[in-house]
Amino acid sequence: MTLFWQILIDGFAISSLYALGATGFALIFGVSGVLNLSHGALMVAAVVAAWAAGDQLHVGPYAGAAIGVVIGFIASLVTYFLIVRPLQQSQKIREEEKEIFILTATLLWGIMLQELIAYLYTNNAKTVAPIVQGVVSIAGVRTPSNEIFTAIVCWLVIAVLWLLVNRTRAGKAVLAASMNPRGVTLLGIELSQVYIAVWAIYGVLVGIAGVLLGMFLGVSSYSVGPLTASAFSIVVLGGLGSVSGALIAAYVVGYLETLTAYLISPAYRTIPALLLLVAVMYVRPRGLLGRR
Amino acid sequence: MQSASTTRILLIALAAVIAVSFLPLGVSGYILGLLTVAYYFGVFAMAWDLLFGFAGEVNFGPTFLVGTGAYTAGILDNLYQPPIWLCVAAGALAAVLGGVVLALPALRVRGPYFGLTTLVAVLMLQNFVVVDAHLTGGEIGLTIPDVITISDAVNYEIALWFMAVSGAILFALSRSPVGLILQASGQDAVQAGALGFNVTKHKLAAFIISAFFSGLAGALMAFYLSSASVGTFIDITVGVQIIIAAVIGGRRTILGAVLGAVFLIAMSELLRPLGDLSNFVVFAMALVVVLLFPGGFFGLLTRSKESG
Amino acid sequence: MSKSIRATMLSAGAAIVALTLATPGHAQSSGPIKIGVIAEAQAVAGSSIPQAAQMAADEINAAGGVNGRKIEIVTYDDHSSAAEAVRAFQRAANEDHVNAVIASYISEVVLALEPWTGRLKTVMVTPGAASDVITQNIAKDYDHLKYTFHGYLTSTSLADQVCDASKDLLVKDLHMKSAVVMSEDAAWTTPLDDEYLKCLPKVGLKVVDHIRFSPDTTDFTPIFNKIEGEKPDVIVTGISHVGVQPTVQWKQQEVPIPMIGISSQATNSSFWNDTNGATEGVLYQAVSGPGVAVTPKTLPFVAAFNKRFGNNPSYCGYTAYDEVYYIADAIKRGGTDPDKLVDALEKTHYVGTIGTIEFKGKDTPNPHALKIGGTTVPGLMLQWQNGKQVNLWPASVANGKLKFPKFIKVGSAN
Amino acid sequence: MSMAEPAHLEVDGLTKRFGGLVAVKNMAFRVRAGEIFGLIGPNGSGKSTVMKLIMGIERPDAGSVRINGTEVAGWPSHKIARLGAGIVFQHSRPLHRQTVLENIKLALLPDKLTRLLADPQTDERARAIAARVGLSGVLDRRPATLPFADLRKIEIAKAIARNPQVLLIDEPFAGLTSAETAAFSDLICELRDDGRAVLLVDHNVKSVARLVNRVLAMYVGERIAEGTADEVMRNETVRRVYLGGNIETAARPESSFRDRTTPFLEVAELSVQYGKAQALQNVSIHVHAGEFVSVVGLNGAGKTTLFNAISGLLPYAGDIRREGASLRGHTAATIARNGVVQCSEGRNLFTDMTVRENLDLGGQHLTAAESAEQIAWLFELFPILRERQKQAAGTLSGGEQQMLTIARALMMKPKLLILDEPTLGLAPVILEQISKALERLRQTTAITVLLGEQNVTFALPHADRVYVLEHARIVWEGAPAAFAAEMGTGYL
Repeated sequence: MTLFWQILIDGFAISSLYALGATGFALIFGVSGVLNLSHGALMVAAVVAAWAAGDQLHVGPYAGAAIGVVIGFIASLVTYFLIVRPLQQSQKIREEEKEIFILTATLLWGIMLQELIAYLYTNNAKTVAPIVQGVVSIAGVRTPSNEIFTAIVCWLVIAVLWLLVNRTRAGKAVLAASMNPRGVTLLGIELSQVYIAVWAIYGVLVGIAGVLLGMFLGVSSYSVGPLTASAFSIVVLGGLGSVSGALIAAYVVGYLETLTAYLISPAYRTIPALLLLVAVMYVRPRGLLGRR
Repeated sequence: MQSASTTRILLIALAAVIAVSFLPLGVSGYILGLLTVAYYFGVFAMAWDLLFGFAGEVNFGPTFLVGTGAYTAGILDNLYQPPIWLCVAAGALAAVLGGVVLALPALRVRGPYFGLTTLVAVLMLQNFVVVDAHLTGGEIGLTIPDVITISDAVNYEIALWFMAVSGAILFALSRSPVGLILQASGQDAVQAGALGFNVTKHKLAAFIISAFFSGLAGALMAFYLSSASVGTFIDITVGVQIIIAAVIGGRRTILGAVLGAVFLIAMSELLRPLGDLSNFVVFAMALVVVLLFPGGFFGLLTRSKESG
Repeated sequence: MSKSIRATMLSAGAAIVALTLATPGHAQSSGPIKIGVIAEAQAVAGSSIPQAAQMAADEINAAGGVNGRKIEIVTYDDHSSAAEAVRAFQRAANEDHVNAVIASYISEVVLALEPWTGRLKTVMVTPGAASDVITQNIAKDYDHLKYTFHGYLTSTSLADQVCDASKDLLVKDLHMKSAVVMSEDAAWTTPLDDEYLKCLPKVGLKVVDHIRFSPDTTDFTPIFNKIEGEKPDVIVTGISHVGVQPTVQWKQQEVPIPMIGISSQATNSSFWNDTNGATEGVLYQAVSGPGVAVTPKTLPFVAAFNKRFGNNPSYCGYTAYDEVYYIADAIKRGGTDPDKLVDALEKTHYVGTIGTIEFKGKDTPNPHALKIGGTTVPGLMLQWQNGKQVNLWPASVANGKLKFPKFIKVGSAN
Repeated sequence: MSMAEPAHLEVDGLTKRFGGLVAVKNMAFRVRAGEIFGLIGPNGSGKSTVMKLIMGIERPDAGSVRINGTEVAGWPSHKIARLGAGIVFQHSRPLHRQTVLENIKLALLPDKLTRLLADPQTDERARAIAARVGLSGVLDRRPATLPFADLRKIEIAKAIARNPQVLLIDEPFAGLTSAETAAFSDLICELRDDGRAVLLVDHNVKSVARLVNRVLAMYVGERIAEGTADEVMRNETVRRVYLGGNIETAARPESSFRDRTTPFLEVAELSVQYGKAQALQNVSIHVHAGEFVSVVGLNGAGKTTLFNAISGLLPYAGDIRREGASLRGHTAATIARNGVVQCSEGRNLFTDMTVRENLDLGGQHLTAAESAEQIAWLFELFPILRERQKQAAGTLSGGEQQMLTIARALMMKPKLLILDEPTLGLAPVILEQISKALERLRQTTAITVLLGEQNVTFALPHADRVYVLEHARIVWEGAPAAFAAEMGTGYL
């Protein structure tokens, strides 16, 4: 019985984290049609920044976390202005080839960041000083408070994002752009500004997700690839461009992994999720809630 | 005139190959070692270019094919020590099977979705290698008892001529009728079908050919290094290097891929003084090429001919 | 098109020429003695190796060098990849003509290099790899592999030391009865775990479970929960590639069971910051430690290293430092001819920072492995206590008392 | 049917559904050897779908397609092609890196993996085909360097390379000059004279009248008439679909508008290129403040291009002035914000949002109060939208979606409202409603409207002035009343 609660609780925490990470990824794809393969690198950058702030500037956990988020934010905008936008506006590249170019370029960019991080701070795993310490007992399961904190923050952020998108004019514009960019332009809204806004939001999400991950599990520069892949697969599983789909998929994957880790072996943790992904892509290529 | 220029290019390439085949006389063993690796990378990249540049399939998992070849050969040698050529053949064969497996989704799902399936394929292989450490040597690597030879010169010549032959075959193929049909299918499958071409058949063939050369090269390289590791054959970073080599060399040119590969290896060597930063700089350079010269080296050199 | 192609080939040629220029000239026997150092500089354990080696070289050169010849350290980064290590080794042997190589703390890498030592007739000493297979191979094919020396403890010896320490610290003093073995899945832990399973029961710790996890595990919650379910008195670890994450999560979940054993990353002084102090209370084996005078040379070395690089050396730092010294010593006695050098190294009797270095003979099951225990390499058991690495065992060189963070319930089983 | 002389192409009961909508319903016709058959219908009538179904690019839901008596319905297209069917796509995508000759050779290659060297005849045959379609001069050029007409010729050459018995041609003359059109027609006739069965698909009878033996007219998936060109042109239903019945107009004389010297909108010598295709050529129109101007033209004539140019959505040569000030350099969004608002052909609704949300987005730049007031007024204009407020735009019927599009545009309080094909694919009943709404708009407000239509019934009644756009040029300008008399027949 405790095992059941064990799985339920751990699964929830990790899934929430996945959800937050994937939401941003889904958002920029939905709105600007970009699959950002430097996703994982941006998250790791945020973690390492938060860690370094604590380790070297000796700031408190709160300041550390804040710095991590800021770095995530900056990194995201740099990615957009340095990599994505030039390619989108390039005259030299044929339209039908831009997708592959953006994929390749962001992939490259991600690896550059990975190398840089490894160079500056070695590729040993880094963990961010947790904001909340200690453990509490839920249904007889000794649970780190940090785990609960992680889940709560994830959901707060997702909720705020939801409100932002559904309850504000600017947010509505973003949502509209994801459904029909041309329509947005015809209503006198500058798409370019919408894109910048989205990448800014994405940066904050990545920053927060990264810092939480750093507090919860910790990451190393090796995590860059796996983090991108997991976000990518969750988003595809949920349906490219569908944020709600991504949320659901995040929990499917999160629990699948936790179940595997507990019931079979931690070594096989990621495999069932990958198999599921492949299966879904055969049966229903547009994902669980895919629009396109 | 097409065929004329094809043979011409092949002749020039052949001349270049013969020229560099004399390097062992003047160049140190270490440089030869570097070039040996560069040549195998060249084959990986050429095989990738056949898939992407011609069949139009965005394959993020070149290392899935390469790794399958390398590890199959390596494990086989580790377990039973059969003759090396047998291990290599087995590697190539396994890669071909891998190619077919990879092709199945490609014929169903498109664009980023297929890109992801290939990515997943790599992760699966990586998982397998790490999890079955007793068989594969885990995440650090598999030690292969036998080597083809320890002579740098011989290894170099093997790699060089293997690359030359594969290159010639792939290049000729890309310029052959089949290559044309592949390009047509990659560019507009509907139209190709309406012209009476069985797109599925041709794409499958492209996957098999690409896989064959990737696997063969992977197996040979594994025996050259007498070790196989995730970090050398499977890791996504390696896959990216292969793609970069092909892209900066010039997509749809096959031979450009070799230039790209040599460039990458040469750079990381010339930048050795930078220490750990060298990789970073190399990737930065590649990024600049991607951003500013989408045509790649080959594209730059043949710009005059390519007005479209 | 042809013109452009020719240009293409030219540029390719240019790259190759550039390469050729990039290679240094040959080293003459009268020139400096060259020692290659192959390690991953981006890893905590690895980064100490070139640093310590350079220190030793500088000291020797300051003291007039070896037979008047200076020692030159040539470093290569292998990013802990077997293939890159092989490339580096080839460069060292064929290109830079080094006289000996100090290579890697990762068994798989060393195992990949081992055949090359024979092929290229170049002496290699490893400062940190542990797998017994390295030396077992030498026994199998001495004539080819005799150029390999194991400058660090074998996994088996490591396990034995952990068992002995556990006996004194946990069984005698705390009456612990049961243990769970938790190791990363890697070449070096295979013999380690085998030995754990043998020696732990002997010292009175019943092994209730044996867990091997993949080195790229990130979430250890399930593992710790499983272990806790089995209610052992102690977790006996074998971790090197991982370190930060299991330690941090152990603390975060307040797993009430102490950890003892091999935790290579814990030997490094930066581990406290890397884990934000989560390592408090972790017990780890090491060949030496800060403030522990294993030999008269230990403390001065640590002090000098700290002064020069701003942190304490990792376990590989000590061994690499010693290795440069006894390689130099062997060259002094046997010259630089590979085979003579091997003979000289086999006769090594050198008091270093981790103890007295002597290699087991060619007729033992582990030729060229370090002799351990007693007068040779005693080995230590240290514990992280509020930011400091405190030595608890053996009592002769102990400089602190065992104490656990409060979430640890000693003897939670009974 | 007589075994003596079988039809090359026989289509029976052919039906295709896309989700709910029936794109092709129970279509049946025969095309015999040495015959040119015209399949015409306005956009969205399903004619292109029929072609795809024949070629196996889409799978039919029901019905049969026989080529020389062989049932091919549901076959993959490469098999159908090899059986003797060829298609000329409207949009050509040649291989960019290959020469014209190679592009033609491609079509001559066997579907074999074993064939690594093209056999020598291929070259001669390719050259022969090139000569026939008139590409001999440019064999070694790359497609990107060729004029649009030559690109079309490459497509034809590829299609006939396999010597198909049945040849399908989609919009043969789209984007061609009249000279090129003539040359192209001759080529098609030759192909017919070889004894092939040729199927031409186009918007209207006129463009293919000279060539076809028989014509079948489609409207929203169904056959509405079949016969000779004249018969079809005389057919009542066809006339209603294209021209509508007799129209009463309510034009105001141009002199009645105050801004005669500098009209509100002035388009001068506007030209637009799509790659090689000339989409607009020296088009000049003007619209006075408060005026209602209709631009009548078939699909592909260039209406949408004209409007997108005005909205700043694509690059153009020439000048577009609003109240005398050039709009060049303004972003599309700015132009829209400043009151030149377009209801585009595709509608561009936010389908997953509710009707209300769509309207609110239109009112982005208004204060809450203004927008509420505006919405109230719009619900007056389109009562149905009030009922549908909470419904997702995507779930509305075509007509309702069109109304929403217009309403959303009106939320921006436009000075000039551009309506592009509001009637596209709508049932006559709906047209009535929209038509009435426009009428009220015209009477109750001082709004200026620029309407683009192929459906004359809808375009004329409200118009003060009418332009006719044909093959990228303005060919007629005048009062709506004069239209039927001067342009009517030619327009069919």
